Amino acid sequence: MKREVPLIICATVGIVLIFQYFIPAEPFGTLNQVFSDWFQVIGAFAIWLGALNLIKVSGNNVYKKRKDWPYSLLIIISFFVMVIVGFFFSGGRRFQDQGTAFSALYDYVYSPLTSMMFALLAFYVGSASYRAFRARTKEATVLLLAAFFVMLGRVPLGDTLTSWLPNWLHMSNIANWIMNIPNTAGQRAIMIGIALGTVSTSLRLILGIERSYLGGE
Amino acid sequence: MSTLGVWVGAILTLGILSFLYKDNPFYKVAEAIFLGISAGYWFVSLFYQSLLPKLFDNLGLTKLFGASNTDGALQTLFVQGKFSGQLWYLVAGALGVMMLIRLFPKGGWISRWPLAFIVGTTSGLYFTRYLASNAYAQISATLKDFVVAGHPGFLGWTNLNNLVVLVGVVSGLTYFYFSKEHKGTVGATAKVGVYFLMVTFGASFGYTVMSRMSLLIGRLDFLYRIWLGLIK
Amino acid sequence: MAIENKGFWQKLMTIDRRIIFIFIFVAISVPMFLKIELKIPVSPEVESLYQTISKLPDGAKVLVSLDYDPGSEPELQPMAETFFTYCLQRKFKVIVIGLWPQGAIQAEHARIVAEEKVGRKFEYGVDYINLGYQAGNEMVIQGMGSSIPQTFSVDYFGTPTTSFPIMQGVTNFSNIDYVFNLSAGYPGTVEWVLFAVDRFNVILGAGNTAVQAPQVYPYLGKQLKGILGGMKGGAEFEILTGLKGRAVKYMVGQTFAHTIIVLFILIANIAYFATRGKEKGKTV
Amino acid sequence: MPKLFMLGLLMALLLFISAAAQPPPTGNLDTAQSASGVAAPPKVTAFDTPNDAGGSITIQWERSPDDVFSPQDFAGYDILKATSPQGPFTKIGEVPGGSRGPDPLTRTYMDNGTKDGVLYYYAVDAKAFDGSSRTVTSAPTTSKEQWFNSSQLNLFIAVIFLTAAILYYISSAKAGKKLYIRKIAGLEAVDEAVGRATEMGKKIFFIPGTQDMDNVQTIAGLTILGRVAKLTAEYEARIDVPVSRSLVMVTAREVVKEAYLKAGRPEAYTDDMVYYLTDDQFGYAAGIEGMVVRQKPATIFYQGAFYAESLILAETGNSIGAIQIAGTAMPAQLPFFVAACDYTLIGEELFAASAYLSHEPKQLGSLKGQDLGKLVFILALLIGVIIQVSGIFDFSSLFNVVGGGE
Repeated sequence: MKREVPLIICATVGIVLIFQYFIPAEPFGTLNQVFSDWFQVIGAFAIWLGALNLIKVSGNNVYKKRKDWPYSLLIIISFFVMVIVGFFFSGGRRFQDQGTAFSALYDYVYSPLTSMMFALLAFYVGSASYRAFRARTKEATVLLLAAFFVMLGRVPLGDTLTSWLPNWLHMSNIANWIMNIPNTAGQRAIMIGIALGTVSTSLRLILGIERSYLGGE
Repeated sequence: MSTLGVWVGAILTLGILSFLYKDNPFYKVAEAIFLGISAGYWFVSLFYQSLLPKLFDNLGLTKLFGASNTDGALQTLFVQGKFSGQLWYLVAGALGVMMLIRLFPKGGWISRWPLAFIVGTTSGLYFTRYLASNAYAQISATLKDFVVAGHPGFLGWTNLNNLVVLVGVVSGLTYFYFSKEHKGTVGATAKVGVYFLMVTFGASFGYTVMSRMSLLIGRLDFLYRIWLGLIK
Repeated sequence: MAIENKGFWQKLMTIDRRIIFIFIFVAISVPMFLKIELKIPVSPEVESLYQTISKLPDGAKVLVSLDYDPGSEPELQPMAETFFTYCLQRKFKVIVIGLWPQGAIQAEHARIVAEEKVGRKFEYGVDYINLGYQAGNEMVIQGMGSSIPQTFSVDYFGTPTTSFPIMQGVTNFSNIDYVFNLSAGYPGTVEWVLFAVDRFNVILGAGNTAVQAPQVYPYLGKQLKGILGGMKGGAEFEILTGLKGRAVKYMVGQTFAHTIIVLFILIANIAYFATRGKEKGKTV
Repeated sequence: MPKLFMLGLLMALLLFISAAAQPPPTGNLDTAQSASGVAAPPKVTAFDTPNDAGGSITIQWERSPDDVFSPQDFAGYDILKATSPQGPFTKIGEVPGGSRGPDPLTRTYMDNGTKDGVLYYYAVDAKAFDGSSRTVTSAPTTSKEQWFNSSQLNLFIAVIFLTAAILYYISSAKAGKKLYIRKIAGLEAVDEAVGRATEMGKKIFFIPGTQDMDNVQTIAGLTILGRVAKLTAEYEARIDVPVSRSLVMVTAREVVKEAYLKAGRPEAYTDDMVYYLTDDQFGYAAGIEGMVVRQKPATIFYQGAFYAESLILAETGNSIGAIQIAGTAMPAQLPFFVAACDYTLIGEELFAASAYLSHEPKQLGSLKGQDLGKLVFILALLIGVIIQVSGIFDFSSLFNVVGGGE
């Protein structure tokens, strides 16, 4: 029961979904949609597990007065503020509309945090390229050159530097060529490889060959 | 934007920014608020965007509690006496509840059923989807732009470029060939493939730099223009 | 002298990353306070997008899908603003949707900017409608392929979709002349290509964050008629449409920061070769 | 080897047949009646929309000669439907004038509101601003559902072929056939990385991507987690798995528990090893960033699906000098991992990792099957380009996935 049933569920669902791709007739046509709805429902239940875990871990820190415990307390407080505001003070289903308390928290707290975190990448891109783009090996040199040309080609400076050359050698054209030709080729090789890797992983899962996700016993 | 809101936003922004210097209490506050608020945000969103419309609406629970006017499976079954496909969403509800049984020490194993369902769905969908869009579509795209022999431009730039792409794809795929040692012809081809991959990585990286800079521009624009009013 | 040199280069090799951070910060900050304008050449993929929309007849029905959130605003919002302004000028009928929850709000922001620029408003329900967000990612696109009014039964403000004049005669993609997609990831342009272009033959143009763009490049041509890649793409689009806006302005800071990074890579490599040459006793 | 070639050729042949087997649309024609100055569409056909679940009929017509590119004179088409040729016809939709679509001469409209088995007649009105002209289909059309989407036949063949190949190699591997697997640099380093963490008495972080269980990469990442966790159990190192999805948390716990059981140290496992932070991409990144600088793990694994947070994570890890082994099939994020990590599994290598680490015959067999698929695709490209260039037929169309069902 503990392992057989899950394996049967996985195999059935997987095979049905592969077939639905080729069978237009009902119910196969809509199964895709139904299953993805179910997935979302399960995910929405599961977030209870995640949220409780977050509170448990943070709560433990506070309770045992571990190092930095006040921050753990702050995690718990902000979580409950958001949840209580979302469920009780923001008009139910249309909680995301402009003007609700939830959307105010979103706009003034969540959004600046997420945008700034994202923007940190501007700095990290700088430090990563300074450190990593060194012509240590032939491969690294190729990587470096491609990055160099594309970077310069993306700003007007690149063209200014190469304006004395014939048009097709202008930096922006070289950058476009790199993007369109060798970059596309590499992307495609990666994509086709991924497709095959996905196919065989999926197949192993459907056939129950790969079953570590089910745990032991 | 309200002034208070802008100030809160600006202070939190600076909190995150301060991490670049080093880890500090200011960042820790911003981080803790971020973790709590975002976990709460997703908790609420998933309820309203998944649980409510996908499960409770379909089953008719929302109507039962007067939160909606649309009939669900319960209404069609008991009021109209008809079977509706929405009733199948009971299965989804059951699988969801099985997930929660994990909270009880002895019930962990039952959550493997919904897990198996999810893994099965993912495998089934990705199997064909990736084959179609990642493998077939890319092979077709690699071949379809070749100019046919005898047509004008057969020996032109287009075909040369197409040939470069073809060489790149074939050699790149060779690099991903696992069950043969990479030496001799295979090794040489795989080597060419590695160079193509390196160009791809370099180019993608270089291309991305711009985008990351613009994110920072957006944030600094917020700080200088909206918060401090230093620029128009 | 030689010894001093070696020490200098070696220091450069292991420079504290915070120094790089300061340079980037300054490079982006300073130009924001200056008034400079750059000459920006137009790339073929932007040209192709512009050609496609400029050939649409006046009054064409255009579907705009905004699939991003505030995180990608600096890059994509200027594109949305310019596109809406262009639509308003050309009297296109605009149907807005979002595959990301925040897309609908972004659209409203962009619409207001566009209306201020042109000095005329979209008549809601006649030349413009916001159908809001719909959960389901590519399933939404697939659903629209069979019926748009069924997939979006009410608009963003909760009014039944079919009650608006703009939606008369719109059943599915066959009644849409052009689809414009602004995308910052999944679901986005790739899904539009796979599910709308490949299955329903829509004509698609897209604006992408610079990160997303390389992944979309392989579809350029038959499947995708033009890409606006990152802020530069946005700036080029502003130039082609003659509607210079934020993207053109921000490009200065971009260029500065970009140049700084290129210089840093150069310095790092010079330092690398200088120290390596010294160590091995030869100049490479 | 000859066997492989035979298989490849067989595959190519099957593909060829499948392309040839695409049925042309059948339908019926039309009578035109002109009522005003505007010319009616010359030819209207209606046919059951192919490869669908029924309930849809496609109407196709040639453009009216007056439908030229000037919307001032031509107001588009109305599509009408009736159950008898005499009418009454009711309007079901309209299509604007002007050229668009892949074929500028013909226009199509899909009526998705038909009942299977009912006979319908369709009319198309070409409209000018002063009147319209109508063309009616001459014979009735009905819609029906199909049980096989013939336009996907080429893909179906690949599904069958790959499944067969993978199953074949799995069974031959199980029968004892030795299968070779090439070196994968990132995975060679796993032992060393875990060992170093043990020596230094520091933690190992394992980040299984930021996507949910509906992404195969996440599952592949968790499979690798299983192997890494087994190592940490054997070395008695401490592993932390902070995750950003609840379902991933649940699965990862099962995986780690199983690994500790297999390593013979079930008592060393606790649920606290795997914990949830937040579903939010950057909230998660902020949390990890803080944890990494404060706890200074010796080794960090990133295995799974990543978006923009990849570089935030990898740069922070790099700044504290951790050994970092990344692996993802997200093409856009690969460059960042390559730049900031010590080792990176590129694309398909992520999926090959579990076979490499376990060396189980079943896993190696499926990898071999995967390679055979690759070989066939390479052959298809090489043979294809010759056929394509020689102009015999459009070889690339064998791989078309355009115009699928639903």
